[in-house]
Amino acid sequence: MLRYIIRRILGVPFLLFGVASVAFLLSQSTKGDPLSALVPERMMNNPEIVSAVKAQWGLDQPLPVRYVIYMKNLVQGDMGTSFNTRRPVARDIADRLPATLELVTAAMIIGTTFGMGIGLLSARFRYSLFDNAARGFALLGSSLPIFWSGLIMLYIFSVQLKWTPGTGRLDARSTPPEHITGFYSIDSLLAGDWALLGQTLSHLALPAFVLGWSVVGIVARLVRSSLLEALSQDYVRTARAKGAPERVVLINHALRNALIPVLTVLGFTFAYLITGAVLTEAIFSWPGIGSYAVAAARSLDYPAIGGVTIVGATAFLLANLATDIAYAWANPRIKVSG
Amino acid sequence: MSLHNLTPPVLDVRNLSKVFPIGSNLLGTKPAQMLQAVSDVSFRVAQGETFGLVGESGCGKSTLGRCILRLIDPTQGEVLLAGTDITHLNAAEMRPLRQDLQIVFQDPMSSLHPGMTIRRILAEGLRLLKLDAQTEAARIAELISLVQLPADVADRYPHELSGGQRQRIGIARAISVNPKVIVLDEPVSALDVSIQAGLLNLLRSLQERLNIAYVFIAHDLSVVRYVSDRIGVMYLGRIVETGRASDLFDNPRHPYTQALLSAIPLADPRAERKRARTVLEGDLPSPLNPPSGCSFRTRCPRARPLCAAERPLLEDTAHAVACHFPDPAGTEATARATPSTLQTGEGA
Amino acid sequence: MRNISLSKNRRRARRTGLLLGTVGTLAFGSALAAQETLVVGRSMDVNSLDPSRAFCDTCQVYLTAVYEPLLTLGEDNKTLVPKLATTWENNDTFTEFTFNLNPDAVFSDGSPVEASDVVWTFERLRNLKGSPSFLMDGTQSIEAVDTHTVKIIVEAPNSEFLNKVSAPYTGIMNAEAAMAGGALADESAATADGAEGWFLENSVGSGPFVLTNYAPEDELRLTANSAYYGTAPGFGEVVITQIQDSVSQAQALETGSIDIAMQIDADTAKNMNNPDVVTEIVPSFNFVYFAFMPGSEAMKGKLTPPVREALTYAVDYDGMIEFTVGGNGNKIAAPIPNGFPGTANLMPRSQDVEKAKSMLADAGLGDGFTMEAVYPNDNVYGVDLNIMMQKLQQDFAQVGVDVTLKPVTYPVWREDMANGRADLTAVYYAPDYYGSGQYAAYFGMTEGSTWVSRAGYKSPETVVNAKEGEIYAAALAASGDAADAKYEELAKELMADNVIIPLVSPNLVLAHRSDIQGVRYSACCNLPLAEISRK
Amino acid sequence: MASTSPRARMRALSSGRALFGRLPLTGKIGVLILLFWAITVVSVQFWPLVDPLMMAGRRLQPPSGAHWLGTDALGRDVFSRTLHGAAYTIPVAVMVVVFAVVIGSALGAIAGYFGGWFDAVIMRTADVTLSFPPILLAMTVAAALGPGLPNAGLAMIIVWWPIYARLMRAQVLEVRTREHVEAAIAGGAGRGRVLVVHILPLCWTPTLINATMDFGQVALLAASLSFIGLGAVPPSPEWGSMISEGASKFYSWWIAFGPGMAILSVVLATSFLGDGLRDIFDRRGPQ
Amino acid sequence: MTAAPLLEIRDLRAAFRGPSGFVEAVRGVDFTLNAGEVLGIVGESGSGKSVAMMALLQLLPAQARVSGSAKFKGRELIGMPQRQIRHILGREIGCIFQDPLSAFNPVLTIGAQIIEAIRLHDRKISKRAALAQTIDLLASVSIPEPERRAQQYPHEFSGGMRQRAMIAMALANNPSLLIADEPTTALDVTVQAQILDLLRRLAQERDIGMVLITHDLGVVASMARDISVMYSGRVVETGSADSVFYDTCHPYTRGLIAAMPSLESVGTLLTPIDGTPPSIFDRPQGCSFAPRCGYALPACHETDPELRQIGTTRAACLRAEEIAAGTVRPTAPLSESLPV
Repeated sequence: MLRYIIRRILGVPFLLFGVASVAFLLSQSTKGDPLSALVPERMMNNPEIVSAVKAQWGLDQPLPVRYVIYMKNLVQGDMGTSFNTRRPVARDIADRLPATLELVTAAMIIGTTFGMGIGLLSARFRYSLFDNAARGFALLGSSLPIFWSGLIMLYIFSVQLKWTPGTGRLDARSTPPEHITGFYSIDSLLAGDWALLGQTLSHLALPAFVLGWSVVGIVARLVRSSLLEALSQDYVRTARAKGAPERVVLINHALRNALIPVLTVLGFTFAYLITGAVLTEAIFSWPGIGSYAVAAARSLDYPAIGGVTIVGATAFLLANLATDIAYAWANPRIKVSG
Repeated sequence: MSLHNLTPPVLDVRNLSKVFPIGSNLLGTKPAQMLQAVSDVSFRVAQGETFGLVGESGCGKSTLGRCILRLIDPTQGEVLLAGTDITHLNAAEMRPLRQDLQIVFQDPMSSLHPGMTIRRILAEGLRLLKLDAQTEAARIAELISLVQLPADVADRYPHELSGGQRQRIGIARAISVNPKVIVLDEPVSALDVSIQAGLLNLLRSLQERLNIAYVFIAHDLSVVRYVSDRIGVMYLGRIVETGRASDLFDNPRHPYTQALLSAIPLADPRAERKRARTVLEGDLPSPLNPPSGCSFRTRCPRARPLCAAERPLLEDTAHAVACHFPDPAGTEATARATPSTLQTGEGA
Repeated sequence: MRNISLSKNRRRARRTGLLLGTVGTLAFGSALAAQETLVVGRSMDVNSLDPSRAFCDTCQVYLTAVYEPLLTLGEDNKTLVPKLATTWENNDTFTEFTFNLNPDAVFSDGSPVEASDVVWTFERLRNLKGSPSFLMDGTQSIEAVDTHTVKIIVEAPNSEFLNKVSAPYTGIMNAEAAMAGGALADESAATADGAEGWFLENSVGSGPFVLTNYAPEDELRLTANSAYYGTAPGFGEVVITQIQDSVSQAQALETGSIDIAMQIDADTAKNMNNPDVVTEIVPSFNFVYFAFMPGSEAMKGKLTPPVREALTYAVDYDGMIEFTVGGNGNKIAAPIPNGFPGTANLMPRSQDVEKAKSMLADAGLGDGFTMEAVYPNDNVYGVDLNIMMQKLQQDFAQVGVDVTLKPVTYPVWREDMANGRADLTAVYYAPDYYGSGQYAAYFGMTEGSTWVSRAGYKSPETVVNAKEGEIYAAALAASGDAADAKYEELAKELMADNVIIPLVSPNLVLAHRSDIQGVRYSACCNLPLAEISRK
Repeated sequence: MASTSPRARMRALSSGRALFGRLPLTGKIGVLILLFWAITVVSVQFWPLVDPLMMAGRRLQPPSGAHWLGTDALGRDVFSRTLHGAAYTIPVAVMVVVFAVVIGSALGAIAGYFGGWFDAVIMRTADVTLSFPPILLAMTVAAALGPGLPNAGLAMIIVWWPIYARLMRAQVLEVRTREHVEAAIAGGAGRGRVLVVHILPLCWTPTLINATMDFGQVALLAASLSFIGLGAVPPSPEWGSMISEGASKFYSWWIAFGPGMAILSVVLATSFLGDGLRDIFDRRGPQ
Repeated sequence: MTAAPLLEIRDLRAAFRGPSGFVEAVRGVDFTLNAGEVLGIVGESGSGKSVAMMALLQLLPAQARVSGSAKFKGRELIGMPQRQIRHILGREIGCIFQDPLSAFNPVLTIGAQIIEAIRLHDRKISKRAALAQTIDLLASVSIPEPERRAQQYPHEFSGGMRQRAMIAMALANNPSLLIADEPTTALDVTVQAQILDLLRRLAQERDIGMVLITHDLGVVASMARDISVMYSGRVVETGSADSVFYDTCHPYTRGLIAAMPSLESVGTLLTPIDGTPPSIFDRPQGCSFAPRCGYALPACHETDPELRQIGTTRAACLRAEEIAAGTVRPTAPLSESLPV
């Protein structure tokens, strides 16, 4: 397994190369002339301006040359300049990525905690009222279109009940904490600013819950089924034959084994969350790369599209890699063997 | 039954070896380890004869069986079917020859296509013969009665049959094309004792009627003895002892064969109580990292320095053994009652 | 009107102060305000924060707060009032303009605003060939007469030039500071200027605010300019925060997390009944229109002037206002905003389905035909273009014309426009400054204009109206009522073209917390932030 | 052999019914919901509903006897639009799943069975495709091709095929080691026949279960793309774009309610059915 | 021994929920085991031999219905509350299962699992002491390098080694009863010999009573003092090993012995038992062996015979006496076509 992981790690650059190439080709093949995003409307018929802009943005080069330049720049961390924001894409992403990561992490925590709790309890009390209700709740989360559930939640909790603040990461009046990790929650904690921490968390709560809810079902379903599977295994019978009380059987024996397959879906869950984050950010005006991606896709800002795609794919790859490593770590059966 | 030196063998396995690459290195260019599953195995089987291959799990006997059928390509050596070397034939060239060479598998459930009726399963096998529909139907009916099943199983699915019945279908499929040789890979080990006997009897009667040569692979010596004319005992990919069944059982020469025989529990309490028991120490070594010299030396009560240094070769005699210090052939007394050379377990 | 004195301006400011209470309270109020933040919620459409490149509604708000033009538009949305220029003059033929700068004016770094800065700024605007560069079209020379006097000569009479220099895009930059940031003003600017990124982090104006932070599609943060020479703004800090849609803005306003919501649509406004929120609905100078593209491949020979006219009768103008903005808008006749010069006596179009049918029948198109509408997939000024076009689709269907809708992104739309790929389109227009001339330049069917090349594509003769150029030139050479008359003549020609068909001038919802005052809608500058304060 | 085919057909029919009978209650509900939508898709144009594209009453009216789910910003009947919407979302989801399954499974099966460079090329392509978060890839593709439901569908096929390729490949690799496959080879069956007759028929269950569940997810993604303006174009009453319209008329909650519930019902139904199928097939096991 | 037997089972029944109501997998079995003795239970798959043992240890799924009596050292196990039986399981009764790979928790080391077994019943013992005890236990079952082995995971052990570890774990608290459920079925024959040897030795050394469940007549022949043969949920023949093997009077036991190929049986045909064991869902009326029985009379298809003392064994067969006396010969079973 160690060998497998090393090979996976060695494979990452190749995958990234493929990802970057696909991202480049896709973004270059977008319909619509990139010039129209760059040249003012009234100057479109001015050949002097048009050629100047082409030269400035490298659009006068043939595609293969542009590809080589793009890849070269990419290696140096330069993803080009966004048509929309007129800033380096890398910088836009660096500014926005922490917001998305904070949201996704919070959602992941909510999703896995609820998912595991529900899965555990519904396996323990199988076919009970709790089991059915909890699974229903979990299933609802992954079946509701997030862009609708988000709106409903916002309406109920923010507009009607006023339990949570509105959209955004912070009240506009507040200044973000000093940038250390980019996670406002952690940064405000590090700064010891409790009020700001509270505000951060209250802003985070609703989008993270809406997003997290969408994976509760996946996690709960898997925990429940792998726990039930584990409970039917011989080693559980052995544990009972040793005189182990039910709690020990469930936690020490069944859960430890059941969590191994659960680990494998965390990577998948992450993909699910990224998808959800794109929509959640759009609804909650969350300044992350999801809303950035939507804006980029809408306006055919292809340096930005390429950049976001590469970063998203990298994050996704790393998440999968982490999952594999965690899986190997948790499962002694594959730790040693090749 | 001493036909084997007189008539040309219908199956002649010569120096067959199979190496499996395991895993691969970091770049995926070379395998990380080589597993020597079968090493330099030779034996011959005459028409109508049963050659039993016996050994414990992991000794390579099933791999050997699959190599003979070219379900796996052997790494080295040759398999001659009625004089034709089939080791180097391609799939298309092999196809007509498959009619002569059939196999019965251990697990009667997984060896039958679960989505096909028995009729279709048998018809699949009969495709080689290219029969017309009517002949085919008649042949299927005949096969079913040959394996002593009621005619109505033809339209059932495998999961609707019992284990013994399924294995009979496996046998019917194998004999359907009138093969010269059938490899039986643990054909009864998944079945209960009461069912096993019926199948063993069936196999014997079919052999008598159809004059088929069997290569009978099993881990159960009693079963192998029951059906085999000659037997090869395998240990870690090699045949360590081979000979006529009676010779081998009455006068085992290799310490491993002796230990195997001694380990079989007898369904006879009085005999059991009297029995001197040889209990081997330790476990089977990993085939990935076999011991030097004689592969049995790590568990052998007779092992001496020579055994580690040099691999004993299999003798070229009727009752051959690959051991530096074998018991002599034909001296029953030494084989059965030399507790001094073996570690003896306490009798009950 | 042209010679408003400085003292008059000061008096006005004082009057405002008195209105608020005593001068003392004002001082106290601003001391408090210095720590206070005004939060404005809007969907930001910033394309640039470089005054010579920026071209957007948010840009107008930003530039107005951070940079000061020579003149600005008064609260009546008609009168030009002094800003950096305390007085100004022009010759009778409207070809020479002289501006006298306020000697007290300083940039945010404390350096004085001088004539050279004005010259540099205007030359850069002209040479950069950015979106707002058209404001400098036709300038022959821009020169500093002395430290505080600038003289500009234009090639042809232009009675609107003064209005142009009231546009926020003409805000004066601190030339030295901008050059340090990489800005160029000379001929090479169009290709060599590299300051666009720098302007996203720095501001070099003399306005009441300075830029402190800009995070694209997130927030735009301004703080009061400590070196400001004029009246301190009502708030020490202003944040424009990104809130995408009308409903979210309304919600943020209701919860108090923002003070002003700029893009609440009328339907949403109706549903807000929070005592802490004030909504005021005012007519705007924005309008949404659809346009025929007779030059497109599919429409060749089909969209003749009578057919276009016929189709204008098919449109349910009243219904359009009802469906797009819930009745909160006004009909508009010509593509010139109601209230701009020349629009006073115009009669908006009205529906007449029977007439449309008979005219189409006369043109041999009684059985109808099919058109493809390509338009930006957007929601502007409370008008969802998708809804508007669906309504248009329904209206045209009544006369047998089948419209296929193809909402696209802006770049695709512009590309399709430039290549004659649409038969029909829909967009919007908001004024860049107060004056009807911009509409003549943009919508006029004069050879080589934007809309001639779009609507006419490769056969401009289908749309060109030579009279319009002449009328426009005459209008620029005139002033006052004479100019108004010319613009009216022009407007009628534009209507007769039946190429640009304005549908709705949506009302604007000014929505803010009830403790906020000074919120107004400006024809040049959108929302003047400096005038806003807390009660 | 001829005698078996009508019998087999009978068996298939009765097994379809038997399958339904073995589904848990939720699975049966799922089937009924999907059946309802399937019927809706093919027959909705004959139903006595008001035209979903034309205004039917005053705009933004809350639900009433005349308009069960109210009217939207153009005065169109939301109930009628929701039902008609099925004819947009569901066929797209069906097409995407069918194409992804067919393309992915075919490539995966060939890759798994024959191995070699073809396997390497297919699986590396799949790896790269799977490295993209699905929505980002779909968005990029949809942006490249331009909006419209067919393009969104194409984008989703590109996103989805590798999942089935992997699934089928793994399954083929597993099944090809089974003894009945060896028996077929021993019986002289050629490679193609082994793959098609002896391997593939045993590989479809995980694909079927996955496809069932994915059907709902595809419908969701299609709606998501429409929601962000890269899917269906107006005036088509696609559910995602209807919710998008509803989002901008938030206080008129009923505009989004119909399509929201419709998507929910489809996704729930496919989850129910997928879970039910998994229960049946996974528990049966080998014996 | 005059004291109460170690384990006394009377009329034990275990039923599972089937598609149509409960079906009995164990249909009233009686066993008696004295301390220090080995009872062999022989039967083919589905005969209910394992279910019977799991039933009395309350290790069957919760839905299973168990009735009858099972007295362990005079204490009734059937119906004993979970809380109490927990103190008996693993402390006074040890269990060994068929497949030692699946019977060990794959994610815990062997040492941890044995330590758990010790500490579950001795709360006071320190971890260190429990580890020392574990190492001693592993050494006592002849596992080389017990210190290192204790740190390893089950998959790192060979099959024989795992079963030794399983035995060590079962013996951790010095139980007086060991239940070994097919302890050697998954093992190779040479390893089987090792394990049987070990069990034999340990049982003797520690004076443990053992129930040995197996399908292999050879295994019980060498190990058990008493043997019970089970068929279709019932005991059909029981007695001392010798009497069951040599004075066999139930046709099923006879059939089993005759069907077993032995090293001596060369040249003679094996005698199979026709047909297949009945499914628990579909038991024939009367004696459930009757359809496969060569001795069956019409009466056999009507009444299910009780166990009776026939000579030295007890058998449940109407014709046991005749069969024991050898006065009847088997005929073909009554059912013409095989049940499918």
